[in-house]
Formats: sequence, C-alpha cells, structure tokens
Amino acid sequence: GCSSVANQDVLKVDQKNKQITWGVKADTRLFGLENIRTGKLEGFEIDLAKAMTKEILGPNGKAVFVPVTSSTRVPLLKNGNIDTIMATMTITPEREKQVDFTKSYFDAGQSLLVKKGSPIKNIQDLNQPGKVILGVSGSNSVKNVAKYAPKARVLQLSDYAQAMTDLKSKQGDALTTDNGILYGMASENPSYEVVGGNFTKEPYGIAVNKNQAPFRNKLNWALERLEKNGTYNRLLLKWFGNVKGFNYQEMKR
Amino acid sequence: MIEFHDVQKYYGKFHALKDINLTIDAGETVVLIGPSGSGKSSLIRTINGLDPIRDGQLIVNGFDLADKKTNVNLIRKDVGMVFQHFNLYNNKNVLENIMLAPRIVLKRPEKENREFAMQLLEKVGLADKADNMPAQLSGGQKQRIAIARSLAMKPKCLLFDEPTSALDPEMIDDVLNVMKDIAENSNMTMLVVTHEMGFARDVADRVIFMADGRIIEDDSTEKFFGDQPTTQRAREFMSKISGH
Amino acid sequence: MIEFHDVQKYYGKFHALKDINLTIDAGETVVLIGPSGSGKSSLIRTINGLDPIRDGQLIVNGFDLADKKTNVNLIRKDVGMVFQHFNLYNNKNVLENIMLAPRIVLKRPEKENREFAMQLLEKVGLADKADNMPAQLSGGQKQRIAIARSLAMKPKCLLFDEPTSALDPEMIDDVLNVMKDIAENSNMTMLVVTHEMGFARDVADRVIFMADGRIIEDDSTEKFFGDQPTTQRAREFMSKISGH
Amino acid sequence: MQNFIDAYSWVNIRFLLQGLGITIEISVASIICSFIIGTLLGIIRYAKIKYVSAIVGFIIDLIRNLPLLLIIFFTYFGLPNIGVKPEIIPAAIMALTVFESSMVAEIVRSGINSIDYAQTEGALANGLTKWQALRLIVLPQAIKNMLPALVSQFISLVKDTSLATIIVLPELMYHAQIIYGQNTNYIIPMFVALAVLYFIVCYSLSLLARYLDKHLA
Amino acid sequence: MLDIITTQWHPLLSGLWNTILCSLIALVGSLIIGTFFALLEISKYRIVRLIGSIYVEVFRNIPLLVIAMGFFLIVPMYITKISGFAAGTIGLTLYTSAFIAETVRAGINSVEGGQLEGALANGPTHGQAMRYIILPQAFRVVIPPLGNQFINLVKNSSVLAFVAGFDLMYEGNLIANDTLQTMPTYFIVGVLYLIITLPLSYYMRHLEKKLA
Ligand SMILES: Nc1ncnc2c1ncn2[C@@H]1O[C@H](COP(=O)(O)OP(=O)(O)OP(=O)(O)O)[C@@H](O)[C@H]1O
Ligand SMILES: Nc1ncnc2c1ncn2[C@@H]1O[C@H](COP(=O)(O)OP(=O)(O)OP(=O)(O)O)[C@@H](O)[C@H]1O
Ligand SMILES: [Mg+2]
Ligand SMILES: [Mg+2]
Repeated sequence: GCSSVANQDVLKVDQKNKQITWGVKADTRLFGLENIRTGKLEGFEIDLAKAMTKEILGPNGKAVFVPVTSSTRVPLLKNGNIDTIMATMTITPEREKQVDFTKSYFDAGQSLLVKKGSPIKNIQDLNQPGKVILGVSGSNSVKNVAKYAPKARVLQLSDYAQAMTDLKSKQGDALTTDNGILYGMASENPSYEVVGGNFTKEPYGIAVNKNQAPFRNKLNWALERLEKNGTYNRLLLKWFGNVKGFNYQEMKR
Repeated sequence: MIEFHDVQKYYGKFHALKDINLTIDAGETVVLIGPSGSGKSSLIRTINGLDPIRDGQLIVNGFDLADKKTNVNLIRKDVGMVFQHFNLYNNKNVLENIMLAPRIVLKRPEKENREFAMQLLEKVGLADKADNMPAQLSGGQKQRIAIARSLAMKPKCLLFDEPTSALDPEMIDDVLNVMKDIAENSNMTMLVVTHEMGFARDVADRVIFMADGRIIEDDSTEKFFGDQPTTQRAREFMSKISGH
Repeated sequence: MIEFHDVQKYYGKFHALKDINLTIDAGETVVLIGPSGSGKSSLIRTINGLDPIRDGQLIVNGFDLADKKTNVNLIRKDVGMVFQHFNLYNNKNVLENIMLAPRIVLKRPEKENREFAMQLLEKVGLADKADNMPAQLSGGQKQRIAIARSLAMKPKCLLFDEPTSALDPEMIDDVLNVMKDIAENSNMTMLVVTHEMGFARDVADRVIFMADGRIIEDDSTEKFFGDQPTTQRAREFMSKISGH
Repeated sequence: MQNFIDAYSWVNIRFLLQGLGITIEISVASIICSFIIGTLLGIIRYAKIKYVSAIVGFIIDLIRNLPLLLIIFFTYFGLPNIGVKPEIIPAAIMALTVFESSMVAEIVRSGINSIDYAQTEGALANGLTKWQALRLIVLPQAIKNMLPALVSQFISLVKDTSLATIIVLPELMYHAQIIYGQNTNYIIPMFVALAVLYFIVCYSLSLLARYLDKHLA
Repeated sequence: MLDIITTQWHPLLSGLWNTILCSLIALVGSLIIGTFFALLEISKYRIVRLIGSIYVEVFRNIPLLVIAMGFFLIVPMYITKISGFAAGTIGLTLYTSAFIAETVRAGINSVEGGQLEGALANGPTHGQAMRYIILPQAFRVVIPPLGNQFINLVKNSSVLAFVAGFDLMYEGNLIANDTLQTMPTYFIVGVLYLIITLPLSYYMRHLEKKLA
C-alpha cells in the first residue's frame, strides 16, 4: 500500500516503461473532455500532459490517461493507479499535506456564473441567507465560498453538467468554480455570463505522491522547458484564444 | 334439495363430470364413493359453487347454479362444507373460527352467537379448546372444529369431502361419531365422500359410486352392501378397499 | 442383526425412547405398532443413524452406532429405509432414482446397474414407468419405486415407516403385496411400522407394541393376535384402530 | 422536440451504445463470478462448518448491510492496500462481485433450506453421504427454486452498475452524463434513453427467467 | 481516524439523521403506494391488473440512480424547484414501492388456497374472506420480506449523494474530499450504516424463524 507506492521511484519506473499515467478530467470543457465522436480525451491539460511526457521520456514516451473526478483523483494517486494528477487541481496548503505539487501550470481564479441580467454581480451579493450557490463536490471552490459568502447555502453536485442544469432550472443563484471552467460553460450557454472577476487565486498544480521529489523535479523541469520553447503559449492560444471574455494574453508565460 | 340435470364440468379441456343426473332430497344422507380422480370432489364442490359447471342445470335449495345471476353467497349460507384438510382459519382461535361467519354473514347477536358456539363445541366434545389456535390441535380435533364451524351457520345441507382421510387411525372414530350424531339426530341433508365403509353401512340412506366422471351406481345402502354392487367396476373397487 | 441395549433417546429435553431393549435376528420380519407419538419413527430412525441416540448400545450389522467413530455410511449401505412420504429424488426420473446410489456408492458397473434396476421395476410392476418423473406418479407407484430404490442397494435389512399411510385406500394393496413378496421370498430382515393389521397377521414373525417411548409388548404374531395382547394399553389401541 | 432529434444523433447513440456494451460486459462478468462465489459461500454457510461458517456468515452479513457505493469505494480504493491494483473495469467487476456474491450466498442458503429435509433423508438412507446428497439431490432442486430470486438479484446487479459512474467507469450512465454534460439541452432525451435502454436489458432478463422457469419445470 | 470523528462529527450526524429521515419517509410512502399497486395486480379486471403490472415493471427495471437523478434534474425544469433530498426521497419511494407491491402480492398468494375456500364455503363473501382471513395472514407472512426491503431502502438512500441530498453518503464524500483521508472516512460511514442495518437484519432473520 502506502509503503510500496511510496518506496518506488515513480520516475525510474516510468522511464523504464516509457509511459506516464496521468489522472485527468474527462468532463471539463477546455481542460479535459471526452470527445463523443472519437472517444478520445481533448483539452489544454491533455495536450500539456502529452507534451510533458514527450519532454521527459523522449519521442517514444507514451501518455496514458485515466479519467478521474475531484473525488477519486487523490485516492487513485495514493494507491498508485495513476502516477500523477493534472486535473484542474488547485494548490492549497491543506492538499500539500497529502500530496506534493509542481509549480503552477495554470493560474486560474474563482469566479461566478449567473444568468444574464441577474442581480448578482459579485460574491458579496451572495452573502445573505436564502441564496444558494452551486458547486461540484471535491472542488476547492466550494470551500472558498464558506470564507467569502458564509451566509449562503452551498449545494455540491457530482458534476458540472448537474450544476449547470440546476442553475438553468433556478435551483441555485450562481454557479461557482474556476474561471477557466466557467468560461467553457458560458461559451456553450450564451445566455449565461461570468461575473465578479476572480475573487480568489486558484493556481493549478500537478500533484504527485509525497517522497517523489525526483519525479516532481522532472515535471517542473519539463514544464519550464515547454514554457521557454513556446509550446505552453501555443497550447494556451489553441484552447483559450477564442474564449469570449477570457484574457489569454495575461496568462501567457 | 339438490338436483343435477345433465351437468357437465370441465377443467380446461378435461371433462371432469359427465352427464350427471342426481337428486338428493332434504334430510337424506348420501355417501359418495369411487376411485381417485373419478370426480367425487368435483361433484361436491359444484354444489356450493366453489367450482363452476359448464352445462346442464344444478338446483340447490331452490337456486339455479347454472344461472350467472344467482348470488352464490345465498346458497353458501345454507350449504356447509367440511374439507379433507379442515381449512380452519389459521389466524383465529377456535371460538372465533366458529363465530366469525354467523357474525358477519348472519349478523347474529354476539351473546347468542357465543352461546351457540359453546353449545356446538360441547357437542363435538371440545369445549375446553375454545381459546386454542388451530395449530395447537390434532387433526381429529381440527376436523371436529370444522364441523362445528359449519353447523354454526345452521345450514340445511352439509357436504363432506373425505373428512377422515387425513387423520391418524385412532382419531377417525371421534370424527365419524360426530357425523353419525348429526345424521341421526337432526334433519340435515348430508352428502359424504368417504372410504369408511362402516360409516356408510351404518348411516347412509343411499350409496353413489362414481368412475371416470360418471355416476355408475346409485343404490340404497341395503342393496349396495347386501346384493353387492351391480357393476363390475364397483365390485372391483369394493374388493380393493375392503380391509383398510 | 439389530440389538438395542438400554437405549435412551432425547429430543432436547424430551425423552423420546426409554430403556429400549430389543433384538431382531437376521431374516426376521417384525411389525412395530403403537399410538401416534409413541416413538415408533424415532426407534426406526436410530437404526440407520438418521437420529442419534443419547445412551445405551445399538449394534446394527456388527457396527456400534453409539460409537462416534463408526462410519454411518457403512451401515446405511446395508440398511435400506422406506418412508411414509416416499422421499423419492424429485429431480431424477424413476430409473435414475434407483440407479444413483448403486452407481456412486457401490460403483456398480453401468450396464449391470441398469439391468438390475429394470429387474426391480419389473418386480414392483412398474417397468413402463422407468422414464417418468416422480411428480407424474400416484402415491402407490411412488412407494413401490421407493422400495425398488432400497432394494437396488442389495441391503441386508429394510426399515419401513408407515409405508402405506399416505396412500389412497385402493393403492395400499399394491404396496403391501410387494412387501409381502420380499418378506416371503428373500432372506431380508424387515422392521415395519404400520397400522395394517392384515399385513401384520399374514407376514410378521413378531409384533412389538410401543407407548410413551417404551416397548410394552413384544409377542410372536400368533400370541399377539391369538390370545389378544397382554397389556391394557395395547388392547385399547387395537380396538380403536380395528376397522379402519 | 428539436432537442430530442439533435440528442439522438448517430454519434450520440453510438456513444450510448458503447456505454451499454460496457454495462453488459461488466454485468455478465459479475453475474458469472458472483454466481460461482456466492454459491460456494452459501453452501459454506449452510453446511455449519465449525468457525468457518460463522466467520463467513458474519462477513457476508457485513457486506450485505452496506450500501453498494461504499463497497465500490472500499474495493477500488482499498484493494491496492493489499497489493491488488485493478484497472477500472476489473475493479468494477470485483466490487460488484463482492457485493452480489454476498446477496447470492443468502439466496443459495435459503434456497437449500427450502428443499424439504426429507430429500436429504431419503438420500442418506439410500447410502449417499451428506455431500453427495447436497450435490446430486438438494442443490439441483434448490437452484430451480432460487431462480426467481437469483434473476431479480441479477437484474439489480445490472441496475447497480450505474453506481460505478462514481469511479468513472465508462458505462451507460456515465456516457449519458458525458453527453448531457456537453449540452445540457440533452438532459431529458438522455434520461429517456437511459430509462428505455436499462428497461430493455432488465426486462428481457426477467422474461428469460420466466421462460426458463416454465421450461425447466 | 479519531481526528475525523472529533472534527467531523457534526456533518456525520446530520448526514445520518437525513439518511434515517429519508428512509422512514420512503418506507411509509412506498408501503402505501406498494400495497395499492399490489391490490391492482390481483384485481378481477384485466385492465386494472395491466396498469398495476406496468407500474411495477417500469420501476423495477430502471436503476434507482436514473430515477432519482431524473427527478432531480427534470422536475425543476418544468414543474417546481425541488431539493435533492426531496427528489431523492421521491425517487426512492417510487422505486421501492414496486418491490413492495411484489412482496405484498406474493404474500397474498402464499396464504394457501384452502383458507379462501374454507371461508367461502363457510358463508363469507370474497371481499369478507380477503379482509378477515387472507390479508391478516398475508400481512404476517410479508413482515420479514418487508423488513428486508427496508434494509435495502436504507442502503439505497445513498443515491441521495448523487443529487446533493445531504445524506450520510453525501457528507462522507465531502469529508473524504476535504480531508483526503478517503479510507478512514468511508470506514466510519460504513460503521454508521451498519449501526442501522445490521441489527435490523438480524432481527428480521429472527422474526423469519419465529414465523416459519
Ligand atoms: N383444478 C383442476 N384443474 C385441472 N384438473 C383438475 C382440477 N381438479 C381436479 N382435476 C381433475 O379432475 C378429475 C377429478 O378430480 P376430483 O378431485 O374430483 O377426483 P376425486 O374423485 O375427488 O379424487 P380423490 O379421491 O383423489 O380426491 C381428476 O382427473 C383431476 O386430475
Ligand atoms: N425432531 C423432533 N424434535 C422434537 N421432538 C420430536 C422430534 N421428532 C419426534 N419428536 C417427538 O418424539 C415423540 C415420538 O415421535 P415419533 O415420531 O417417534 O412417534 P411415532 O410413534 O412415529 O408417531 P406417528 O405415529 O405420529 O408417526 C413425539 O412426542 C414427537 O412429538
Ligand atoms: Mg377428492
Ligand atoms: Mg411416525
């Protein structure tokens, strides 16, 4: 269990097998989403993971993707089903107690999605009894809400589709999560908009198990190389260049 | 009291009762015998409408059972039945078994109902079992309660379908004695399916023999047991069962 | 062949067999009678180890049943049993019912097994039912198959527990005739619980009468039926069951 | 209406059917495994083997009385602690097998108990050993008696596969969620499709059982 | 594990309470609906029987998850706002009622035919025989299987976790995600479920033996 996974040097094993197993999202637009036509996963994180794999293992290196949810990603990492997580996972001090993060690969911030014309303009508008905020269970954003709008009630749903449906059927007043994900939903549902700016910083990190310093260092190294050689910016442009309201220029590295 | 005119009965395609013609007068005691599967139960069950007939006329206590408009509940009030396996109400104690139908069907006043029920228990020799549940009784006791339950409705006619054949041999006499008592000391019309030839000889006015869904003998008791049955089938049957 | 020495048997706290002493020699035919609940079935079931005894010694075919190390399967090979409710294998046809035990217990070769089974079916008069399932047979036929099934093991001893009391009266003779045939034309040791006094009179060497878990009479057949039983209990019992 | 027409595009239908394929694959595998294991456990429990039966019985009772969701978590997240690191499909099969075996074991035990002890006595008196009587006489009859209960358990199993969406098993329910996740207008069409597809599979199973029941008699 | 209990006892207990509440509501609801459809299924009229069996077959052959999530997502679109707890409880009630209908029907059928005939021959009408003789006996017969349905119901109430129903499983998921101590959290959740279901199931087995 913990011992066997912790004792193995994941980097060495992966280099030997010429593959890295990534835990990724399959239901999150722009980051990791299953293409119904092809059955393949697509998104910024998927492309970045592929590029990093090649960077670390060479051109023959293979990226294996295991779909995870916010709830399953950490147990799977700890159990060794996956080597590392790149699944819109915010770096937080609490999580750092359980796993190690690389430096941030995407600087998201938490925001709000509301119906166009809604009286709610920012997080303070939600801080009153009777307001319902929708989120997805296991995500960091619902925990932040307790800090910024303690009087509101939070419903944690099992996926973004449920959350979006509940927002549409007025079960909640706003949907909160990271801006990148919200922009993805807004682009699909034009009568909804992202409001209130980013009221938190949500740096996404790649997570590995504790005691895997060599692997983490290697991931950091690969990320830096991709940032330097322009691959990172190219992927950012590919996925976020056309998203309305999203200022991708700011995110360039 | 009971009249069958050319009655036919089917189970699906199986022809269970064929051309039955039979008249039983009020007060008569008739014993019905015949091999297994010959239709004795089928015949007796048509009389109180537990099984429907296909064709012919069946008049019981003035009601025509072939007529769909006849309310069978009216017939059943006056025609009691005692089954091989007693069919007591498992969820009611002995007294309630006896008192239930008079209370809900005849609306007999509670006090009178209870007194009459106790009288009947006395008669079948089980007054001390009034509060027992059926599961606590032996087969012979159950059957005597079943008879008391039928009598409680003050029927004009009683049907018995092998009332002693599920009983241990030592219990049989107690039940037969109760039946004899009814036959001899009341004006009840009785139709009894049984293999107890001693009972038939002592109590019956007539013996009817069935085979393959037909009545093939209908004799007075003296004739049946005296001169031997007329048909070969009946003679064979009698020689087989004698002694058991 | 069978020896009981001071055998005691309990069901929980209930003392079902009390101080049983009894010897049955090879080849004897013994009939066991007594009122319901007197312990007849209990006694017979201890003989092939279906029920354990608490105390005393019980020696069957040389094996001591009181000894826990005795392998009861060895006894059962040589001691057949026929039950009131036949207990045929419901999932096997008639032939398989007969052939199963010889095949897997005695490893009798298939051809010989089948021939012997057919011979037995012949003997009980049911050769034409070889392929039927038990559910398709009448009670009397089932019981004859059950007897054939026991005989297929070529036992030294056969136990019968009320083999005819679940049968329609007309079927009883067929079964009793098969049993008579075995008693008279083979050297089988037979212990038969039955209420059929005619059978007892004709076939038994001895009659044993039980009451309340004790053997209270053990007479030769002539004595039992000739001089009347000695004890009051047995006389009472006999007068009650005679005629049914 | 337009939503329905769009939702039932060939691409979406194909994706749903792929999910249905996994649902069926997992169901069949789990049915086979849990039938075999459950029967063994049921017999062990019936046989009253000293200590063994009691311990097996207690474990069965624990599993039977927990929600399947927890069993799924325990299997998927817990098994690696004892060195087994199954992929998602084998993991789902294992989780379902663990849970359903315990249900099958109970069915088998009460199925065996439902056979009149007279059948065993007949066999014992005929010279068979206890195990021969169980194997050749009692079990075959018991299985016929158990068939209705077994089939409804297996129908439950098929329905229960949907819970494995929680660990991202790519079965029918999950695929429907992926589709309506990408266009929330498809929610109603997708739930209609789910209801119809699950109904077809489960109802055919019960028809099959009814057929077997008649023709095995 | 201890720290989870000390820091998280509040959501755990409120989850446990919601699980119990949902189970009790669904039990009462499904008993009423289930008995109603059982009576439809044994009616004299073909059409009524057909309605009964269509209801039962539909709800028996669709996963509870689909029913509950369907309610949760679709009802608010057209009818009214509905909480996850309500949607889940309604779904659970309808789903369970189909099984209860089957149980009650089997109970009525299992009271042997002799009881009905005994009553009819004694004078009571079909309806009176049902009311005084058959149903009271059927009710006794179905108590153990109904108990088992209730245990299933408690376990099945965990689908509320999928629709934000604030039940034990939902709270357990949140705690597991928050603390990232997955196994210890689910272990505690499991023990809490067993506290409800295990005594119930042993009691039912005892009752089954006693009634047999
Ligand atoms: N419900 C039924 N459906 C189909 N066939 C039936 C039904 N009841 C009776 N039969 C058949 O009708 C025939 C007559 O049956 P019935 O029970 O009247 O005979 P019986 O003379 O009373 O026999 P027994 O002495 O065995 O009670 C038998 O062949 C039997 O198999
Ligand atoms: N398994 C059992 N558990 C408890 N008591 C039993 C058991 N089997 C039999 N008894 C009791 O032991 C006594 C003797 O029973 P047994 O069956 O031997 O009587 P029997 O003479 O064969 O009666 P019958 O003529 O009714 O078959 C009875 O009082 C009976 O209630
Ligand atoms: Mg009859
Ligand atoms: Mg006996």
